[in-house]
Amino acid sequence: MTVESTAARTPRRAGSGGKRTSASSKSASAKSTAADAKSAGTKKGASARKAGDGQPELVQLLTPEGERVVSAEYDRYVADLTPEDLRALYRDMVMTRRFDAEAVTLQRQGELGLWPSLLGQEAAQVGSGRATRQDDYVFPTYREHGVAWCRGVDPTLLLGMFRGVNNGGWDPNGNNFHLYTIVIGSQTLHATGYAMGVAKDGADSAVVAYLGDGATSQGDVAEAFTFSAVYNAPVVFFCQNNQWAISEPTEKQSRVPLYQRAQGYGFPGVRVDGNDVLACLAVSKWALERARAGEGPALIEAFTYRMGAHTTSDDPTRYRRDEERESWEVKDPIKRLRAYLEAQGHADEAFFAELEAESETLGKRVRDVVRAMPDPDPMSIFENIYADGHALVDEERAQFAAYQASFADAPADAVAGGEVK
Amino acid sequence: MTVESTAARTPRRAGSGGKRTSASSKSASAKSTAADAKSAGTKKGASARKAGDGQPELVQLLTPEGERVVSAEYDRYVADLTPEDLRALYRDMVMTRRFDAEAVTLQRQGELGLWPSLLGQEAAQVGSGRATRQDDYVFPTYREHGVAWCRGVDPTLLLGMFRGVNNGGWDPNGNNFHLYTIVIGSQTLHATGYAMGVAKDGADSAVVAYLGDGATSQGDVAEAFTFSAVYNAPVVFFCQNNQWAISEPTEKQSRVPLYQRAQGYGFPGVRVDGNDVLACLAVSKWALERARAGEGPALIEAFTYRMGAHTTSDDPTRYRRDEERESWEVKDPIKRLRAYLEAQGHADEAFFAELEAESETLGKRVRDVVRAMPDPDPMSIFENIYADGHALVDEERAQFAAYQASFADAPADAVAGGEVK
Amino acid sequence: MAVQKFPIAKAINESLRTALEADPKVLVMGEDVGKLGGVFRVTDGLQKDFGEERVIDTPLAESGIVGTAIGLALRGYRPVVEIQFDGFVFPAYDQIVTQLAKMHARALGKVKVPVVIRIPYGGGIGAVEHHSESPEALFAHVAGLKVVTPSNASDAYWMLQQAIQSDDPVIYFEPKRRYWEKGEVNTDAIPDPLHKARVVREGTDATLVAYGPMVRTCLEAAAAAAEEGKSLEVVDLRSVSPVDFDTVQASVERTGRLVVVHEAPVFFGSGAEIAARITERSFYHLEAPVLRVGGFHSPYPPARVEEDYLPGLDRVLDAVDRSLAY
Amino acid sequence: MAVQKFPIAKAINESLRTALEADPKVLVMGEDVGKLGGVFRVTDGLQKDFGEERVIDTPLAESGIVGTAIGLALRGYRPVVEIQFDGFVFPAYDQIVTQLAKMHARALGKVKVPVVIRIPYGGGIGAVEHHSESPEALFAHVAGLKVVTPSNASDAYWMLQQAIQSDDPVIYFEPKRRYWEKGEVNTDAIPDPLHKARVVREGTDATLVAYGPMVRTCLEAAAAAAEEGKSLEVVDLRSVSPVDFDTVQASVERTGRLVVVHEAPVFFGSGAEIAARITERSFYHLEAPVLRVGGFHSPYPPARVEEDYLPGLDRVLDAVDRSLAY
Ligand SMILES: Cc1ncc(C[n+]2csc(CCOP(=O)(O)OP(=O)(O)O)c2C)c(N)n1
Ligand SMILES: Cc1ncc(C[n+]2csc(CCOP(=O)(O)OP(=O)(O)O)c2C)c(N)n1
Ligand SMILES: [Mg+2]
Ligand SMILES: [Mg+2]
Repeated sequence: MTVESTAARTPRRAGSGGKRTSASSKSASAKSTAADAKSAGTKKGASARKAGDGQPELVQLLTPEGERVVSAEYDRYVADLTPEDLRALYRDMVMTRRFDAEAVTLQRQGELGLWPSLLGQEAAQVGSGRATRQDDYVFPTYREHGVAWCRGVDPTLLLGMFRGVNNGGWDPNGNNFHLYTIVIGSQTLHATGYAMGVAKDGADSAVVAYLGDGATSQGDVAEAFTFSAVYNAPVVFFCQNNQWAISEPTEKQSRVPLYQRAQGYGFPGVRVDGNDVLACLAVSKWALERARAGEGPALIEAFTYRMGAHTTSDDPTRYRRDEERESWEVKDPIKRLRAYLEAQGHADEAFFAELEAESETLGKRVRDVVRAMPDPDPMSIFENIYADGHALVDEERAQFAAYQASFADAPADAVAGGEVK
Repeated sequence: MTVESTAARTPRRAGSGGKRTSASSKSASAKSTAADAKSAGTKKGASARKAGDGQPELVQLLTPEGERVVSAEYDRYVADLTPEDLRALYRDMVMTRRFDAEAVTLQRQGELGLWPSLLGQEAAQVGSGRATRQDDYVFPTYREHGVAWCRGVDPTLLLGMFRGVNNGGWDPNGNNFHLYTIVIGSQTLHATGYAMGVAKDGADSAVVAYLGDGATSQGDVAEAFTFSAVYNAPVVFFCQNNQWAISEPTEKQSRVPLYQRAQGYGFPGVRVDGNDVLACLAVSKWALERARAGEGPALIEAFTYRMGAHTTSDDPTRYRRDEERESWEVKDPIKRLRAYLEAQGHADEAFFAELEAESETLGKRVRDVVRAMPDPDPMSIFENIYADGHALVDEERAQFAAYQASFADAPADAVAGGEVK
Repeated sequence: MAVQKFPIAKAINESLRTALEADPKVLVMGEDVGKLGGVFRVTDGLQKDFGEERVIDTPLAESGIVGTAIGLALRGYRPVVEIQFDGFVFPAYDQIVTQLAKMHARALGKVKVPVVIRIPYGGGIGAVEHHSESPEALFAHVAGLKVVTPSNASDAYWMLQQAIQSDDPVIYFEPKRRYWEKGEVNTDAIPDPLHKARVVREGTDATLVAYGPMVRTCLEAAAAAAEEGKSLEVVDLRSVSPVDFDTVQASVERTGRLVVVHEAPVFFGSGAEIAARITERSFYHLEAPVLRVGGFHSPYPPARVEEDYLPGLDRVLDAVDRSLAY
Repeated sequence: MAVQKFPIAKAINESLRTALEADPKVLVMGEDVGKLGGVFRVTDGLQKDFGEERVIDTPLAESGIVGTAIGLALRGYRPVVEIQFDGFVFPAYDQIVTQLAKMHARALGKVKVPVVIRIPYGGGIGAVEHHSESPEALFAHVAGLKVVTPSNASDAYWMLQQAIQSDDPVIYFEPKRRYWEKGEVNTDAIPDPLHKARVVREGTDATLVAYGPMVRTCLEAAAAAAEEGKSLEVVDLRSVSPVDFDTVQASVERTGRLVVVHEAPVFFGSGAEIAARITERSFYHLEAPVLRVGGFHSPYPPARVEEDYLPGLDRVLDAVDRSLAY
């Protein structure tokens, strides 16, 4: 699929009521230019599959039916996976999905204020997350629960910010997993800067910056592409194209496939089947190894689907059809690997049953921990604003403490007003 | 030239003291990816020339020696140029250069606070400027004196902001030439929005957004690319790559040629010889016609050179070699067209002599007008801040007027202090 | 039907609808404003009725939204831009401060840039970070912008009409935690001027000045104070730039005392400007220094402690008591 | 040689050099800071001596500069970022306000982000638009940032040392029109704390508070006033966040009168915060309202009228006279 014909699929001017020629009847002159861009930046190989519907090729190692596809280019990155490794990947996805489902339930029960579900994106997250080394550093968005899991972050820590007890509840340096970042795209610059530091240190770690399809429109992401290319920083931009940015489909962000963005900045972009954990693992390993070897940044577009709502506050029925979701059900990342494991005889019923039980245990633990999570002390408002202190914060802390104390001293009926506010 | 090999020319990690493989010994895997991007987005044709030194092809219709190069693709855009038209283009460049030189002199004499010279960029500006139609709209940076000339803006109006008597001294709607914009890149979004409006109106005008090589790093420019592509807006991004952003060479902004940026956003990018007025005219016409025809945005990279300092405040000897400048002398845009005019017998000595005189007249007029330009009334500080007024401005205006009046009332010796401030 | 009861969110929706109907140059643009109708449903149904050319889902890029809105305004359109939440306006801050605010002056009045930027703001909705901030001071300091914020449905409707009709850029802050509070809207009324403050409760002992979400809080405080025998006057400021100092001054010169209340941090907040100017204007009338109640010098805290951070009835009355103690 | 006479620009250069020498984690980054040595030559010679890995010419993208500096800080570096001119900090505003300022708190103290942002600011140099602004209030309002500004060479040297050593983000505003004013720098001295204000001239009739470029203006005003028999105390604030209110209060309680002077617009400016807080602290000591002298509510005007816009000796003394008239 060429750049041009993708654009032609969605003529924007048509609806404008103007007297222009529509985008589909372009002049030969334009054509000759854009046609050169044909599949530029695509990774080709036996494993490259059409995603259907005129979409460009994507790297795939496991079909939706769970059949292993041979890839001259990427097989090497998964060649040493043992059956145990494969089961571990499966376990990661199942545990992540179970955790996510529990969080959705907890939100419904009022224990969390909000939850952004990763349902459907388990393969993209586990594949890329498991490709990282311990010394690598990860900069997530707010949806990377599966990556957090792979990095070894206790999942219950992820819930604090969505319960409203903190704005980020884990030590980023504990697992080299940065805090969730809500301001779209801004973490890609932090990742790039961190990677510049890695390079300065002469270390051979790499950095992964996660971002969504919507995020690709933010100026910060473009600047991250520029800085990473200019400084040849060891950073991998892992874009989960889950087709939606809240209610906006990807066409509202770009008229060409997102992975193609990279080439104009001077580094490779690859589209991978985001529901294929093996392909995501392989492509991520390829990109991370490049980065370690001093070859600079890469962009991975994991083509996947947000099976749930944007967050628990969202109502996707307002903007998308059920059939779309259904068409992605058959591509489910977990089913796919299970089919493969079973076909290969790599896992038996006992394994699946045990995993089921283990995931239930996780669900229960998450439930228990969240329900027991205490509200923060109001005085914590004044903590950690500055590392070296700030006179005004000290003053306001003292004033607030005195104010709070004034209620404790007051007779009971005077306190009543305190509950009204 | 492929994307990859351009990048390989300038390995960034080499200097980092790290233990990485340098960028020039990349793995085959990366190669296979980036190689697909080979010359993507380049306009090819008989007119495409190597710019030398491993640079990619660029569109050229007139060699530095003034020889006309045949171009299957672009000749049509200059086919109807009469000898008179060619002389007019020549005149535009000479007058622009003369004006610019006068401004530099006026700055040296203290009549202007600052001047950003366009020396060397006359062809890029006149070629693109003359490609526009009257109903088109132009969004310049702060260096588009040649474009202003082509749009019919009285050049003396450009000097006000550099003299410090205003922040923009012409009516943007007078010639559909927006005010100079100093915050790098921000005008590209205004141009895109304006173009979106043109499309909404169903008009067939187009918009040109000028920008520099340095500007391509700004997030705003990337967002302009995104918006223009998504809405298929009739805007042409005309980037004058004059090789320098103050002291920084283009490699500090990108490791691949700038025109390639466009393809990742889904529209064509072309590199043109920015010192060849015919080529600039032709490529601009091509892009403008596309835009008018509803085919959306295009990026033109006019490969040129900033022959002077960044501005009169700058000292380029601190960061670049004289030889570089000298190597561009031979590519001078005016000499080149003169050679062609003479060889073709399109212009005689009388023409050149007359033009010389005319340009001197312009120089004198500029001098006279600038020297006579009055300082603004201090009360003008309070004007035009709001279209509908603002109570605080009214209050401050009144207070300031009273304050000013207090000096007028005071005895002479008390006023003396007023001069100290 | 001229008089209807609307929640604030619906009043804004109606106001947008009225503007879209009245003037083909009015556009609504922002993230998710189209099919979804915005994350608060404020633009619900507008794209369906006015089409994608008038109600525009934009790419996820705030600088791009405001920057292209400027260009559209230069072409003669009147874009009404939505920023999804207060904390997401900052990527657009450069376009707002260096371009939108200054372009009319830069052009010596030759161009107008009538862009309205709607921003749901303030806390109290139990949200995650960046969704509860009150950045109005960061816009009021900047010449060329006007900053307004309604506190009730009628103002929500009318002030947005006026903001859209204004030839100046207007930042229109919407008190998101009051979105569902209902009030009467008379679409035939002749509204107060956009930048006029309004005495919403008369009183004699002290003046409370508030705007947006804090007006209701102050009215509740005044009601509670009345039970204690204190008579508080409440002024709804409505406009943060310009500030209607005359109305505030007149009130303060009646009551002798002033407490300014806002959710935004006190340090360098609106209260500072009001305190400084009213103290200058009414120096001999003030029985006590102007006191300020607002957010602390801290990031907006996690939801579970936001009630401690936000000015509530008690903190307002505590300040009133301190004022009366002078 | 411990004591030397340097212009402010050179004192900053020396301070950067000292920091680069002392700590291999210190980096200098920005547009044109390398070979060119910055448009004001403040970083002159540093890249030559410390190499391109420590003194980094960045792409032309302020958000990228600050955003990558944050990442570098998370990796253990201490980046000192240069924004070329005051008016060009706004593309980085989002990274500064939503990321840099809040990251330490967001991480419950588990990470530190010691980024210094150097910004040459203020007017009086005859420049074109965007090159003469004073945006300090827009940073002081934001918790998580510290905002300082030296007025002389010694402070320029030492306050930058302290800013770099601080584990907090510090916005370091450089009074660009004073870059070439010389002063003694004792590199062996024990400096005042970074956020401490300093009485730079003692007086009894009124207090002038200023910072950065306006300190000299106020000292000149005080000298002129002395000739008229008025004794003015001048306080160099040095830090705009936090503000050393104790020192200001002590001075005001001695003199009974306060005039705050800054180049930034008065409306929502530093003067408002100082006036509000000092009025609250010293209500019974003030003989007159705190008066403010500063920029108007207008874009920074064209250079040929900037002298009318900028607070000068006369406008300061006019305010002093008005204060004394109470
Ligand atoms: C700067 C900014 N603008 C707007 C938002 C509100 N918002 C939160 S998520 C989101 C959509 C993000 O879409 P995408 O990048 O595709 O990520 P996804 O949610 O699909 O994982 C938006 C608009 C935000 N968080 N930050
Ligand atoms: C946002 C912003 N940052 C920094 C500057 C200072 N500045 C003015 S011109 C310039 C270099 C621009 O280079 P380029 O885009 O190549 O245009 P040229 O000057 O070469 O025409 C810089 C950094 C600015 N004007 N705006
Ligand atoms: Mg998405
Ligand atoms: Mg340039």
